[in-house]
Amino acid sequence: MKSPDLAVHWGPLRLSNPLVLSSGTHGMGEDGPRLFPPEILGAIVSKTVTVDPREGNPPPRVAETPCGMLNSIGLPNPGIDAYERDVHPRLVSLGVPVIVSIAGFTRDEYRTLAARVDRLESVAGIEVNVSCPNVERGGMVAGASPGETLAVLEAVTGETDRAVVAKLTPNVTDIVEIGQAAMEGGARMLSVINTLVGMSVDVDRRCSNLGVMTGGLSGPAIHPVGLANLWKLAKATGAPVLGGGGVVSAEGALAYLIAGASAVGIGTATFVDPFAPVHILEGIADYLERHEFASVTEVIGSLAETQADLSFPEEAC
Amino acid sequence: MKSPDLAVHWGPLRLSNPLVLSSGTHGMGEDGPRLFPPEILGAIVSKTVTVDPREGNPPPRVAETPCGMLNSIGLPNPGIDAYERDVHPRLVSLGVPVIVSIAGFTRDEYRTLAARVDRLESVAGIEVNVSCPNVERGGMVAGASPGETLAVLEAVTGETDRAVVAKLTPNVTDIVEIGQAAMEGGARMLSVINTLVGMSVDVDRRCSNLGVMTGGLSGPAIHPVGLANLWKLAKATGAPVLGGGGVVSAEGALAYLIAGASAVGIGTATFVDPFAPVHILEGIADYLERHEFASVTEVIGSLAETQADLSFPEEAC
Amino acid sequence: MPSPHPIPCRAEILRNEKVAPEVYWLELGLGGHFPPPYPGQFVLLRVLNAWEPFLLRPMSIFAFETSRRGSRMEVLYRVVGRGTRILASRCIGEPLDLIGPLGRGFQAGGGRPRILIGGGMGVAPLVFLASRPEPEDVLILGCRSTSEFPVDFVRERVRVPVRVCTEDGSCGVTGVAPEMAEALAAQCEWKVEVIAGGPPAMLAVVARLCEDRDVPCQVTLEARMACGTGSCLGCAIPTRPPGLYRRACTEGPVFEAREIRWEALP
Amino acid sequence: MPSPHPIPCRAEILRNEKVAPEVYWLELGLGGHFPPPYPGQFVLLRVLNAWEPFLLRPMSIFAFETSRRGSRMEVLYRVVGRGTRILASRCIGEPLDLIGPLGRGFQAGGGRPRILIGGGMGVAPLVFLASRPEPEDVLILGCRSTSEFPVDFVRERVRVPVRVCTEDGSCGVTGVAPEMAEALAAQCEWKVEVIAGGPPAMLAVVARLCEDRDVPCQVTLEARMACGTGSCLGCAIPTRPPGLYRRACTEGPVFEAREIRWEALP
Ligand SMILES: Cc1cc2nc3c(=O)[nH]c(=O)nc-3n(C[C@H](O)[C@H](O)[C@H](O)COP(=O)(O)OP(=O)(O)OC[C@H]3O[C@@H](n4cnc5c(N)ncnc54)[C@H](O)[C@@H]3O)c2cc1C
Ligand SMILES: Cc1cc2nc3c(=O)[nH]c(=O)nc-3n(C[C@H](O)[C@H](O)[C@H](O)COP(=O)(O)OP(=O)(O)OC[C@H]3O[C@@H](n4cnc5c(N)ncnc54)[C@H](O)[C@@H]3O)c2cc1C
Ligand SMILES: Cc1cc2nc3c(=O)[nH]c(=O)nc-3n(C[C@H](O)[C@H](O)[C@H](O)COP(=O)(O)O)c2cc1C
Ligand SMILES: Cc1cc2nc3c(=O)[nH]c(=O)nc-3n(C[C@H](O)[C@H](O)[C@H](O)COP(=O)(O)O)c2cc1C
Ligand code: FES
Ligand code: FES
Repeated sequence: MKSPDLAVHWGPLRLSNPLVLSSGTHGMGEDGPRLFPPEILGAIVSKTVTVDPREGNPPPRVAETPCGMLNSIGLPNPGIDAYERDVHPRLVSLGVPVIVSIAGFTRDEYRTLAARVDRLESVAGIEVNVSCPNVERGGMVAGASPGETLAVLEAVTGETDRAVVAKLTPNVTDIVEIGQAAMEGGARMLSVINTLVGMSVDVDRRCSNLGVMTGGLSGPAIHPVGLANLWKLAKATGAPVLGGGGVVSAEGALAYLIAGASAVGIGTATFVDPFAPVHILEGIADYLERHEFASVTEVIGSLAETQADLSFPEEAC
Repeated sequence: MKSPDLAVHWGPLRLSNPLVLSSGTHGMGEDGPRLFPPEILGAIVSKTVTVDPREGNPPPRVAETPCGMLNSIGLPNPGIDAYERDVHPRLVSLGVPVIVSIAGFTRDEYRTLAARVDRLESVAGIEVNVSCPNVERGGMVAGASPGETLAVLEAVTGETDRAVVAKLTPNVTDIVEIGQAAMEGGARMLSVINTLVGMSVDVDRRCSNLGVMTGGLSGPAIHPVGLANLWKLAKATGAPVLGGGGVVSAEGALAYLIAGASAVGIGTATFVDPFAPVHILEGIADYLERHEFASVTEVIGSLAETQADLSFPEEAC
Repeated sequence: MPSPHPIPCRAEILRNEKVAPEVYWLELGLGGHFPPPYPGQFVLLRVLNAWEPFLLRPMSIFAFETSRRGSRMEVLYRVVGRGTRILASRCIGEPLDLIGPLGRGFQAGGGRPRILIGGGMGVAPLVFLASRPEPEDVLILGCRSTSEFPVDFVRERVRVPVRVCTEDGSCGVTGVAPEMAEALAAQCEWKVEVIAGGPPAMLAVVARLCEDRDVPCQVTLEARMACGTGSCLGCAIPTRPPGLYRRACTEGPVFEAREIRWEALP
Repeated sequence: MPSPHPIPCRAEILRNEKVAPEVYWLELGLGGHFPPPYPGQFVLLRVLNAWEPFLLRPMSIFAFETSRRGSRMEVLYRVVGRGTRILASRCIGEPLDLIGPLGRGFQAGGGRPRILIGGGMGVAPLVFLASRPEPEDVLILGCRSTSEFPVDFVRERVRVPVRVCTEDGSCGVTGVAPEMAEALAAQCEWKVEVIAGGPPAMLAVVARLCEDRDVPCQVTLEARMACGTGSCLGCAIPTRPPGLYRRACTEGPVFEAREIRWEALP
């Protein structure tokens, strides 16, 4: 039997397989994903880059939680100049499509970043991290408001014809509304989920376990939340959506694909199981063979929907 | 040494200790919390009751997730008439303060329920479950909108002078805004968090692991999310807030108290460790002795705040 | 027959032995305080002493014995997923937390001869029932193949006559349990009671046969469970009239077959 | 000295022995492919083969040996929380997953006599360093009390002269390690190099002493870690100039003392 075809289309991008290494989970390219062959990935998203260099938050920056972790890294990055000079070439040398993640504190910064990344070579796409506070609007995270999300995406897509992804935050009342605004603003693809806001307390010292008060929750604990967001978003918008959050196994990745994801993001898993991407890809191929699918695309969106849905909302029970 | 004083005030309520058994996690009182002495609790919140009887969602109604579970119970309950006749007396007989949880599909239903519960004897308070879809407003969950939350709380507090708690959903962009609306609407106390919306997929059968598509996530996985919500809400509103979500240990309960909770909710933990309430109360007493606190109230809100907070939002890193 | 009050309990693994390719025989030492269960009751097992896997696994009581040195309980389980795979890896001497005895077991009958029908692992609670047999009990044991199910192991554990049928003919009659039950019941002109455990599809057939002949039939059903004690309302079994659910862990797992809405089972 | 490329590896527990009230000596069999580490490097250990506890725990390499039958690694650890408590409960023969060797170890010095200063568990990487001693190395071992730390056990493991000081006088000189180091260095007119591991407060004092005398000083620092491989940017160590952070897992855990902003350490 022919081994199954793992290639997928995520919007205009063609990836050799659906596994995308998420932003912020593989350093700045200096060390890269060191423990597995990066060329097995479908794509890699750079650490989010800002206009100016940033040093990030005071330590501790990570804390363990049940089946997950909190981070308060604070977006350290060398800024777009050094990204262009040092980081991008290293990422490109890994031999997989590179998606550049950008974040601005004003619409203008997003514009600048888009224009700068547009000039780079070997850019498969631009991921817009909308979980950045807009300093002009009282520090509200852009991705928390449909209006601001629209404006940020318009700012970015006004400067580039490259494929633009909007990476959404799950810390919102209605992710569909935000996703629709991003598509209206010119995004070609969506990506869910960024981390959930969380907190951890050292009860003996009566202080946060992070150097700041709150952080972003990732890892298996959030898999059900990421999956629900992906499913709602893909279903309601029809947009090509990358689904991720808490993927640590082939089953976890397949759940996103079955629920409608065009591609699957993986991040935190690689911290605790550096070979996770290898195992996940092998597991997906196995699954396809076992279920006699010729291609992973046959699985995408294959979820059976019960008609009994939403007789009552999830959170009220 | 005198053993530490565990009594707390949660708004107008005086509880013998801060541990409150959450709504929906101890049946309808028929079997009650069967495996531990219920009288050790600070209070018990009834399963949410609606005007009419409800049978709930089709099975399966529960699914396991990493360090947690999803439920799609669907609010089965015998309706307010049978609650008054059968359930309430059984709950009262447990010998702890009973808070009655109510949910309506219209403002009028909330009004009806408030009036009915107001007439009951031995009611320590009324918890308003705002995670109920308002059928008059396109099925949006009341607790997702500050305006509707205000209206629902006004409807309830217009009918009763009893202490009213608003139990908030975490599936919102800004829980502070909702909490403030609830307090404006006449709530005397707040409670966080209800479950997070989540989903789980059976990859072999390509269907939801629940009888409906999505469910509510609870258990240790959500502890960091509940804690962040509690801390923000207590700090910003100054209201007496019960904190819960994912408490399985004394440390988990103490984290909520330290972060500012007046009382602590516990639910899912009792499914997997029926003696959890006993162990948690013992652990809190131990902690107070070890740290030489005479009373649990000294711990409430004792969290050290870093000035470095929010140099960058949690979810962007 | 009021159910005994369940307790949480730390057991010790005395045996955890493979008796068929994916089937294990677990024996637990329980100390002296475990309330003696009734046949048809079950326990919730924490497969690992940790928060992961999070939920406890329901397992029927396969055997139970009290002696001066405390009680011993047996469970027969099939490895079907993550939890049971972990359980199969646990070693003798290790502690294992459980809650039990849970649920409402088999109800005493009307004195008619009883046909116990077990399909695959569904036979587990019937083996416990058959350890306290009534005079005319017969156990029908159906499974796909002896290569998948420890037929001889189970047969040797019961003190009632056992009739075996397998789908592939590897043991006993070639066929399925309901057919065999039908033939047997017909011999007694259906003056029998039926008690059945197994896959829902098999139980539905048995239930239908019995309802048609107005024969009393008890079935033991499975459902996804969180608490096992009636608290979460998670283990809903669709019962008649439509729209009504009962809890497998509290009103069940043994139900009158005619109460079940078979078409609404997941 | 380029660091060897780290690998994930399934080790076998060969020994997990209590050597002081809360201190354990772990020995791991690694097979033949584990890259030989440098002193000062560390490994990440998965204390349980599960997703809970979620993160791996960083531990210095205490000893390492390669033979025809594969390599053996030792770790000396103190039980301080959940992860180390679970680790202490693991049994001989069980598998243990790890990643390593990680980080940048101690750097070769300028040929001056070396004073190695270990405060409590911070001595672990120095013991590995002292297993490949240079001629004039001296190890100062400071701890609160012999009742809290396995002084004799450690002393017997190294091949360099060891000076012990304890705060309660239960062994060696009564006092703290930096004082002892100061006296020793003064004897050599500070023509020494210093290499120190231990609590940050102790290291800050040592760093200060060395900076004042312009003595080269390497310190090994701890930080909360997620990935250990430079990927998460979680293990930030505040370095000079202010505002700059470096990664303990990649640029460290060994740093030049004068690079550290001691006041900004958590
Ligand atoms: C009252 C009762 C008694 C039972 N007695 C026995 C017994 O004696 N021997 C035995 O081998 N099994 C018994 N089961 C089934 C057993 O509980 C499940 O096989 C087990 O929980 C699966 O756990 P897992 O983690 O290995 O599988 P999972 O990975 O959770 O799931 C694997 C498969 O098992 C099924 N499953 C999971 N949980 C349940 C559940 N609670 N009930 C039914 N099916 C489930 C799912 O449909 C899924 O396809 C009983 C179930 C109930 C409710
Ligand atoms: C490079 C490096 C080398 C280390 N070498 C050793 C060693 O050889 N022997 C040894 O006993 N310990 C060593 N540690 C510390 C060890 O990693 C922690 O003690 C361990 O991770 C605690 O895990 P826990 O789950 O038991 O504690 P937790 O419950 O996670 O925390 C308990 C306490 O331990 C501290 N702690 C937790 N994680 C870390 C960490 N990553 N670094 C520092 N402190 C932490 C916390 O401040 C907390 O107060 C080293 C740490 C690093 C970074
Ligand atoms: C340490 C860490 C740093 C992260 N940094 C970024 C970042 O710079 N930009 C971004 O868009 N997402 C960032 N994320 C979010 C991840 O890309 C991913 O969306 C999230 O962690 C959920 O997926 P996971 O559970 O597979 O990690 C970061 C996550 C972690 C854990
Ligand atoms: C099975 C189940 C049923 C629940 N039913 C209700 C309910 O009827 N009303 C309500 O307000 N919350 C309900 N909840 C939410 C809990 O009260 C609690 O807010 C939530 O589970 C988080 O806390 P925990 O992690 O301690 O369980 C339910 C939760 C579970 C797990
Ligand atoms: S399993 Fe919770 S009510 Fe039955
Ligand atoms: S621990 Fe992840 S970068 Fe150092």
